[in-house]
Amino acid sequence: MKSDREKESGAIVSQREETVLQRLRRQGISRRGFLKFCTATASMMALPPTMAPAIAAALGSATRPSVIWLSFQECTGCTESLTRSHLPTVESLIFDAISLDYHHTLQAASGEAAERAREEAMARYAGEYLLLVDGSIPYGDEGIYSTIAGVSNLEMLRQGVEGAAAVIAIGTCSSFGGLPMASPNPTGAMSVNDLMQRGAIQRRPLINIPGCPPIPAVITGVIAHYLTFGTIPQLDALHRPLSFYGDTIHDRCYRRTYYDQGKFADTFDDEGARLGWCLYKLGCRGPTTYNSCATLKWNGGTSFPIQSGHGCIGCSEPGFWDAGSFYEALSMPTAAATTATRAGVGVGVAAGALSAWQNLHQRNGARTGHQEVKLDDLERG
Amino acid sequence: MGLDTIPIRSEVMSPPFEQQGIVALLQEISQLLRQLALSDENGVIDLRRSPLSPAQREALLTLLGQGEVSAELTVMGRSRVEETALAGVWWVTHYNEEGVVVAELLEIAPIPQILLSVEDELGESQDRLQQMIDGIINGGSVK
Amino acid sequence: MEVEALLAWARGPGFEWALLIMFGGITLRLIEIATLGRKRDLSLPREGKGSGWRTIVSRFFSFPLLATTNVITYVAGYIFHLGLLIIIFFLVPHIEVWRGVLPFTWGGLPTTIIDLVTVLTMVAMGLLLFDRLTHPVKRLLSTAGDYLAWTVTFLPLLTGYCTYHHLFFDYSLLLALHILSVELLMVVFPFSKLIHALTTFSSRWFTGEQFGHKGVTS
Amino acid sequence: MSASLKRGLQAFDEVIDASVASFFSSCVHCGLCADACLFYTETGDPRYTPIYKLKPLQRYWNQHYTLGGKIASYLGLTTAVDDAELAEWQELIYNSCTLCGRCSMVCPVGNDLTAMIRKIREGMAAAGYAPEDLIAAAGRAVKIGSPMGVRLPALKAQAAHVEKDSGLEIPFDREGAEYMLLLSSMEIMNYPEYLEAVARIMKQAGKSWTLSSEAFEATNTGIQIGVSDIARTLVKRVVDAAEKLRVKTVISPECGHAYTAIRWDGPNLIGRPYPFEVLHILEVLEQFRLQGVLQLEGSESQRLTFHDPCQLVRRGGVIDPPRNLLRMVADNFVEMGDHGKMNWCCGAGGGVGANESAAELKMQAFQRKKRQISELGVDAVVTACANCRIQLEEGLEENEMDLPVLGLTELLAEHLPQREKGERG
Repeated sequence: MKSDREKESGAIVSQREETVLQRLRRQGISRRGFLKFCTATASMMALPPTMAPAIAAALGSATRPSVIWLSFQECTGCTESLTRSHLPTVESLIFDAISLDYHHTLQAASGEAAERAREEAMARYAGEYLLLVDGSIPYGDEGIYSTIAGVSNLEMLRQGVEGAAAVIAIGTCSSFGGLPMASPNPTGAMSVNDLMQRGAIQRRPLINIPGCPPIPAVITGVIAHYLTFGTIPQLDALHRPLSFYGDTIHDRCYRRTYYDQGKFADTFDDEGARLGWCLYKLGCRGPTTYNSCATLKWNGGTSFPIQSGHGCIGCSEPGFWDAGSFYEALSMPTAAATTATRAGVGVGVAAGALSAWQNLHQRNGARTGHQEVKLDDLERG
Repeated sequence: MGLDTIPIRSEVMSPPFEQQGIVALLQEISQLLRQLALSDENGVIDLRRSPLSPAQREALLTLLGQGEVSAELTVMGRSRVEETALAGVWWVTHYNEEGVVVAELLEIAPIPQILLSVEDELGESQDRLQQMIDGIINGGSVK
Repeated sequence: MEVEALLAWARGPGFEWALLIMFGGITLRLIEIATLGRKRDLSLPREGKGSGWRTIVSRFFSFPLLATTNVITYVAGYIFHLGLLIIIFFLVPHIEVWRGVLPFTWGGLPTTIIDLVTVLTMVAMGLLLFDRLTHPVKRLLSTAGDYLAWTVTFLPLLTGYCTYHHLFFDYSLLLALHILSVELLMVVFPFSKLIHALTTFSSRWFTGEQFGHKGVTS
Repeated sequence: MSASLKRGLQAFDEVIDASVASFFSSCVHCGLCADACLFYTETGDPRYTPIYKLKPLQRYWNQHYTLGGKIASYLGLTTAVDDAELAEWQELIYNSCTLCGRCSMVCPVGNDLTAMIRKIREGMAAAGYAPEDLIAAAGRAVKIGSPMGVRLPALKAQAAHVEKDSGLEIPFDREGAEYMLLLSSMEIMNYPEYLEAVARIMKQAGKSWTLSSEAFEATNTGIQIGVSDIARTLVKRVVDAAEKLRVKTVISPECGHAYTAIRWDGPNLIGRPYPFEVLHILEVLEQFRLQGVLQLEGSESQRLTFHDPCQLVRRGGVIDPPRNLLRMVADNFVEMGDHGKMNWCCGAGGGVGANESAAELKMQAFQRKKRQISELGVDAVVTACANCRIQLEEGLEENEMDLPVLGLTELLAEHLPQREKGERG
């Protein structure tokens, strides 16, 4: 990436025309190395391992696409997630295989030079570049809550989307709004998809890679897919790549057997917790969270939250900040049960009193107004 | 305070329990072996996509056993290829340069792909060897 | 996004409304019943052989009293009631719901057992519906209310089963539908024959006291 | 003022109480009460399902005593109970229910269906949908003193006959007697042996007793037809006579509904507890047995069974006495299936026997009892209710089963030591 940062715009062109394979070979990577790389890539992309040769073939001829990364209302956690992944890794090789033309945290250039680099890349590769977005976009009050170089996030995104071949929303904020959108959402934050839906920006093929942060291998995996096949991967209704978000954490969790057996940890320090039983009761969001943490894991495949004894908090799901406590079981109502029950009883007492008053009026009226039934009264007149 | 004083331990699962979880995997291996015998088609199982608990992984290793061949590659980090006690079933682990596992596979093949030398390379080897020979004949030593 | 919003609504405001309507309805119904009162029996009671409390318990075991032509009603009826009881009170996620509204909690059963019970319960309810549609007595007695009560009782079972097995939709939507179906049940409960879950106790008590007054255990 | 829908519905209002509301709220339409009702089991007609017979009252309650029903009525979503419906239901409420109470015993949610049939009859009668025969019987009861039209002179003649036959005194209007005996007109007309049997037992036991010339009839048509006002008039006669004679105990005769009427309904009808006790004749005899003043000799070798009158067992609580008494004289007593509080009705109680329009249905219903009896292979059937006895006799005859039907009191009297016969009291 250092080379990307320091390169002149002329160098971009010559390097872009190199295929990924050529570039890797130039770095002294052998055929076995390349095969290993493709195998790892397939594994990461959740493709059948037999696809490795296809990846090899595709990467052998793919050229490096230009990538522009825009950051809005975000915490840089997504970038951290990516750069803290173990360098040099297979993921970093993928990153090497793209031309990252603008990323205001990573690039060396700053100020107007940086903005110029972005504008140049947008102009040169109009209709071809990949647009990566992290952070949500403030939409309230015409987007004045966040600006870069005097340009509002909304406007910068609008310009960026226009010439993009596809948009990848990195992280929960850009995918679903995330923390900035949590109630009461003072900036009127929105996700990229929200803005496309309401026509505030143009529609482009959109891939959401939610997660707070997303798994680095998923980011690179999606890019690898784009490089390999030149298309965006198969998505679900929330624009998430099915290969990474097709199953819930719960489905793929190694503790699932305990759930089925009814063995649960009741507190974080009880016997069940020590024995590694299911964390459902402690608020685990595994059952409603679609992500690959349980299989790809974190920190270079070391572990993931559940493995370290904490339930999933569902960070890659829409609205997760506003979905109630992370420490109450998923089935537990978030409702104010006592208040509602009391209110119900109150309403019931009032309605019951009214109805009962009428009932007694009718019944007792009939009893006091009773006219003795005599023999002659048994025949109809 | 050392790590060992923290009262955390993994539950030792009874063998039947942990083995239940890997029956499906064993059946897949069996199926791929049959396919290899019938059609010479290699099969691969990506172990990282199977949600195995550490205990289940141990059980799988123990069940498959240790075969006669093992190979170590040094290519973009280490890679280990080990034959299991079942001929034709190979346990392949790729590490990156930092020693982190980047892929773990069960390969069902006469010999794993990564060990094979292919035609391109054979030609290349031949060329390089010819260069060596030419160098010696044309005088001087070869570096 | 809509699914998450639906789930959040079901767990929050939806549940609140359902609780409000259910408890409002129950309170209303019980007040309507209780305020009608009952005249004191002036006849000299026989020395106690039975009482209302005894009948409340004994009618849970009314099965052996009849050489019945109505096997389905008895057998499927028992299975379905017991099944509902087990599912509602012994599935761990359900216990968590109770923990959310009650000051105490208790242990659950393995989910696979609950799963089996759910299947049995649904089969029993299927049989009961079939019986209601075909048995001359039940067909004559049945009203729209009976089919409504059946439906709102069956839906939580069906959606719960689908949620556990991830059938048809994704988990969040199924969970939302499941919770909503329970809320529908809660709303319908006080205004349908489902209120018998509570009034059966008062009915048995009234009858038990009346029979007991005459020295007859009922 | 004549009967009308308005008066009927007003009567519905009067009878609705917390138990009715609870019962109707609890019903889940499971249909199990049908299994308990012999009119359903013997005909297979689902309309005879007990809860179905209550439909007009249930609908009336729902429309007027539940908020949901009131709203539905206001919105015009329900149809009101009308004359056509009550006319259609008359047969279900009067002809196919003997108030036997069996359904109340099996209802899983615990509904006392029989009590509600009794209540719905109040409205049916007030609306003018009581059967002609019951109205006529009620007329005779009120005007003549007995539903069968038995007047005091007829009773006196029977008494004289018994006195002559047995040499025992039949006391009338004896103030301060311990017991006041009530009779049913059926006993006076069809089973005069009963009076003689009681006289002889009393003699042996050494108890003082009397008949009242003002209130000798125990049956209460008001209860059967479902008019509390008439029932009260009839009960009041007995209470007045018993209070006038200052008796300790009033003895209800071998009749089912007469017992429930005077023993259980009476105090509630007149609005106060009695200053005297009411016992069924079998309870009195059981007391005599326990006191050792009922001495019997000899025994019946024939195979006997006992038919429990519903109003005595299920609705009355007199379950053990007949068995204890029968065992004193019967070597070969066998119980019928479902005996005691779960007995099957004979098919003629609750006014059905007096209702000519139910004659055919009543015999259909009797098939259950007929099967029960023939399964047992007995030589005779004993019972303790004149109404049951007539139904049993008629039914057995119609089914060509040649079996005697005996009154328990008479059977016991036959085993009094012979030497006492002929002595003057």
